[in-house]
Amino acid sequence: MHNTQLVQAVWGGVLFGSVYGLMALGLTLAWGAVRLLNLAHGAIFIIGAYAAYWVVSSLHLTILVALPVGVLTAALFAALLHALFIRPVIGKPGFDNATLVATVGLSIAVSAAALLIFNPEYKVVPPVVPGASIVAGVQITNQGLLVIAASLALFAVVYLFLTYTRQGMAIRAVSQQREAASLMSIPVVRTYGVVITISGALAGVAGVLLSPFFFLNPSSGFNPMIQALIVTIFGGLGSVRGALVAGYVLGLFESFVEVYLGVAWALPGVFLLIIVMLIVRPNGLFGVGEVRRL
Amino acid sequence: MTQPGPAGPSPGAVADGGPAHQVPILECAQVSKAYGGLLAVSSLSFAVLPGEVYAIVGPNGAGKTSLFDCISGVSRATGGVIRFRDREIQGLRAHQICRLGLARTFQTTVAFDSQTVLANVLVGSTFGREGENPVLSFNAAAREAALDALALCGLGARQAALAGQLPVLARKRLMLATALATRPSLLLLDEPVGGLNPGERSQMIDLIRDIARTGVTVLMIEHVMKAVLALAQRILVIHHGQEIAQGPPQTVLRDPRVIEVYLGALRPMGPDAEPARA
Amino acid sequence: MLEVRGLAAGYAGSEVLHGVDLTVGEGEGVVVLGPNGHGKTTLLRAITGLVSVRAGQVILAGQDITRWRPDVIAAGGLVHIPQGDLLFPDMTVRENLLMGAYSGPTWAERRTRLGRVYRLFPWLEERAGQLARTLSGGERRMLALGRGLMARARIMLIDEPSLGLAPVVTEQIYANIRTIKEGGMSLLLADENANHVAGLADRVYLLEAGLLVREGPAGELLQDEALLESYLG
Amino acid sequence: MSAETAVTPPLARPAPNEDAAPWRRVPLVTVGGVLLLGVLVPILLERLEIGDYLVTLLILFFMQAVVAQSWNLIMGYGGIYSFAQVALFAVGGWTTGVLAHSLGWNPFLSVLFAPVLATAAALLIGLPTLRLRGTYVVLLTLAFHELARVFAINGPRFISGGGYGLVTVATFPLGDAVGAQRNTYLYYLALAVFGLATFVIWRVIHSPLGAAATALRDSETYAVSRGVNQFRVRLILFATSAFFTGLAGGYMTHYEGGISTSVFDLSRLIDLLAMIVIGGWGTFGGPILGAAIVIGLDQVLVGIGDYRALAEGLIVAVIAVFAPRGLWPIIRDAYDRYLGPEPPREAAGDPPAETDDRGGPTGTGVTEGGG
Repeated sequence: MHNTQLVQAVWGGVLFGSVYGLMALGLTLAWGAVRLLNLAHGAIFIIGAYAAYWVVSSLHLTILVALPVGVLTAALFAALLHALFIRPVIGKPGFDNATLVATVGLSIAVSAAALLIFNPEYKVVPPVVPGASIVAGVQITNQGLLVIAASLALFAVVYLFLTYTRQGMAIRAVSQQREAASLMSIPVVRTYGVVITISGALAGVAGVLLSPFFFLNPSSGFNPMIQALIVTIFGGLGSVRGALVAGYVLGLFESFVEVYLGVAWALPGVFLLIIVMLIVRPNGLFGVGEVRRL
Repeated sequence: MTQPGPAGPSPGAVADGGPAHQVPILECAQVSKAYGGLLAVSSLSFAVLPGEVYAIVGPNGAGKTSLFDCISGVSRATGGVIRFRDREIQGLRAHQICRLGLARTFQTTVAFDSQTVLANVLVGSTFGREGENPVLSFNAAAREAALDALALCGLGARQAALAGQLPVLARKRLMLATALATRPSLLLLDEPVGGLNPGERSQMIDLIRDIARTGVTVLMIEHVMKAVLALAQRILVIHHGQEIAQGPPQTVLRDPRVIEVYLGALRPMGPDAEPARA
Repeated sequence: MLEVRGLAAGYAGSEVLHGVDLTVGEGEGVVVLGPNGHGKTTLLRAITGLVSVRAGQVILAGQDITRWRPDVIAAGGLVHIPQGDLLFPDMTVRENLLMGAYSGPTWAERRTRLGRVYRLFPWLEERAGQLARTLSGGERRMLALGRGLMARARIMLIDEPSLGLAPVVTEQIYANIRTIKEGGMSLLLADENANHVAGLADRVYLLEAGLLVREGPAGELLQDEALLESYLG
Repeated sequence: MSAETAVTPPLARPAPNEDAAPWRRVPLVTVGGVLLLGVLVPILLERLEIGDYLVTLLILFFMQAVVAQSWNLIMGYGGIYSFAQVALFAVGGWTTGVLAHSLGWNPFLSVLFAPVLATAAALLIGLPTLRLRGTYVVLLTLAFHELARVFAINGPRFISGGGYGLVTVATFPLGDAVGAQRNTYLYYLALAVFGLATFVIWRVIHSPLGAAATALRDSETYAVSRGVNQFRVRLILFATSAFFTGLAGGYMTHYEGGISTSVFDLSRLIDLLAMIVIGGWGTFGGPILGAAIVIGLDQVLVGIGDYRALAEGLIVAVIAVFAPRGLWPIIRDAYDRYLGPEPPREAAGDPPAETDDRGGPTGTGVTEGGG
């Protein structure tokens, strides 16, 4: 019955692909629009997850309420991050340096805070859609289906938003020529805030939807951060389409390696794939250079 | 092709319009450069003779800087052959080309902003020459070359200033000094008088003339005709990456195609700014 | 329409403008002439808030906009076409134009404004889907002008429209600027090149080393050859 | 036969301005004084009853300062955003741990292999990453950190020691010295490592290699056009930094009698980053000063337990944004203004002014593309 393996590999690949895509979307948006390498993206991910967990476990409300709360909390934190640590250095020469180091510092502070508030044990965030079904011997969870749907939907929403709406075009304008954008009466600083808040909300969605798959603990933001970074760069820095495709390429690759070669080879496999990719196409799939526009 | 004679200050070549038999120091044959479909440089061919000042003229966006990027190795030509002192260089990396004796300046004035003027020039004199580059100490030859370059560019007294805080003209001189510190035999100047006012412009023209007098061959990009006429023995006019005319300035500026495309309403041979017509 | 009093401005460490007074009347065409590097661009960028103003005042239609942010000034009707166009390279011609009409009320009527700009620059409509970075020098300048016209402008500042263009193309650009002026738009032009502004300028200022040294009606100043020769080098 | 266009200007050659030069002669008195102080400290501290505690603190300071200086060398001076420093420290630690523990080598011999293998690992990571722009180096080095951590936890038994690292590694055999006496010997060993590292890093920063690395940081395209071989310079810098990081890792393994997989925790990364950022990014004295402050802070904050990481994370974030030059430049400028012996200008620590903000973190400075 080798096709069970095949179905498992494909299902795993599509699921992983959506998971990685969902995590990378916020990071890609932040990098593409405002050239912010947000290493606190993983921290915002767990903020969303912990907020949802807190609503479910302390307020005893359903996950359907916890999801929006989680997303809003994450978005709020991102807005705060913008106001306190990004705004003062916009347009300054040391922007890259300061934001990189500041986001690393904040991600540590967040995981330390989580440790203090929620203690180190693993927490369980209930899935939004429980239950699963067996197809050709492979367990297809409903939450998995939701994640795939959510990932595709959010990619579409973000893509359409950037391409057709007034605010979306303004974000692209700011990312390409900051000074000219302000001459077009586009409030540059507020646009930075909008982008970073949206990217925070996306991290929050990923946090709440994906936590049922991973156990939630104060440092469980680190791995998604690495995977989001890999997908973002693999897809071409700042290219929304690139992140979507790269997510599925990496997801399928990892899933097939896991099914056919064994779990231990998953991470080294991905690592080698990145090295090969970076040498062959240093600007990523869709990247046209370090400065990839959306 | 024998190795050309010493490209030292051979009096003959500089004076007249470049004798025919002279072996060129730089030769470009059908050089092209495309950026994703947009052909910035389309099969340009020209040659620069040792010791002369050769200018490439054309409006912005005509592909001049792309040509310089290909010659200096900053980016790779998508077609054609570039020979420097009888050796093909279009495949080499920028640092290799510099060490062969070809140094360039940039259109946007750039410097190692966090370092002093002396440190800036020392980078050129230490790493810009062929041969083993020292790792742990600055050898005497490197120090002397740096100080000579500073003296020639009039920066001898400002060694301790931070490059990032220099005014525009001084930064342009510094960029020139770091190039000279590599003791080049061919110097590529990308709009040396761009962004300068008339006073500063004539200072820069005199400086370039002094440099050419030391025997260094100069290949210059410029669209300020005043500087081109003052310095160049031969010019190449390009538009949209294509050659329109080539030769001594006097004949080229009378070429109808040049007038039609480039000079438009300006009287040929006229000074840069024409008195207003009614 | 626009009044500048005792404006001093510059970049970190070096002051470029040392007290400039200048006025642009309703529907008037004013040109600031001066050699390269003497502060023409700094003057325009100081007026639209891109460069910090050290001293002096900028008044737009009676309102003091000296300390306002560039985007607020732009929303107030002061449109600045910057030196070197500063287009959005990876956005299409149409998207660049739409960004010109970003501010609130104008966005609502963007389609009608787009139609007007297409009538003035017909080939812009043919290239609507093309990325700005693939345009030639002259085409970029026209797109920049078109983008400025999309906004509800009370006054337009244009920085060196002839910069880097082959003279043949420059003729077309100035012709377009003339039609804009004939539409009743007040204009403040910064230029190094005197011979194109004849039909445009009602008044001319001469700027040298950050100071306005001469001011007068265009006809009289532009004829004064010796004056031009000394300034434009 | 390269054409010898001797640039013989009619002008007189100006004398080099020592203050402006990247090379710097440190007066022997200062070096001698510092060394003497270092040697005397344990003897003085013995009299205090908390002396032994202070000596162990100093040993910790020496090792942390070595790693912080090494990381600052590539990130602050070279503009290479690598997050592999902790992993290289671990490679050093595990090398000597395995050699001493599994093969029974004498620690003094095995510790020498720690820097060698760490440098080899650095060259391995360096080959693919150093051709790439800043963002990719962050990714690849973070991935290497993760790979090393996973390997250390569930690698073969003699490496992972069942997932907790090597717990019973022989310490330095110092005859029968014990207690404070042994601590003093360990102190001198640590001082030697710290002294060697500091001296080499000072020499590198004030050498052509250092000038080339900073040139690449300020503007990669401009430096390459002046003959700087970007790959070679960055690889040597990366290897030098890894050498001393590995050496410190090796020393700590034998000092603590083992190395645990907790070395990979993020808190270690933030400690080091805090030292560089608080001390002074891209300056010589910054990481040393930063190491002293962070270790001092740790002792003071030990009371607040888990809040330490929280406090440190926030402090790093605040200083990175609001005081990017860190404390060292402030102290150095004050020192120059009032005491004056030290030359006024060191390679300025503040982040370079990027002429073109499109470049990656290392800032390419010059626009590519059509002219």
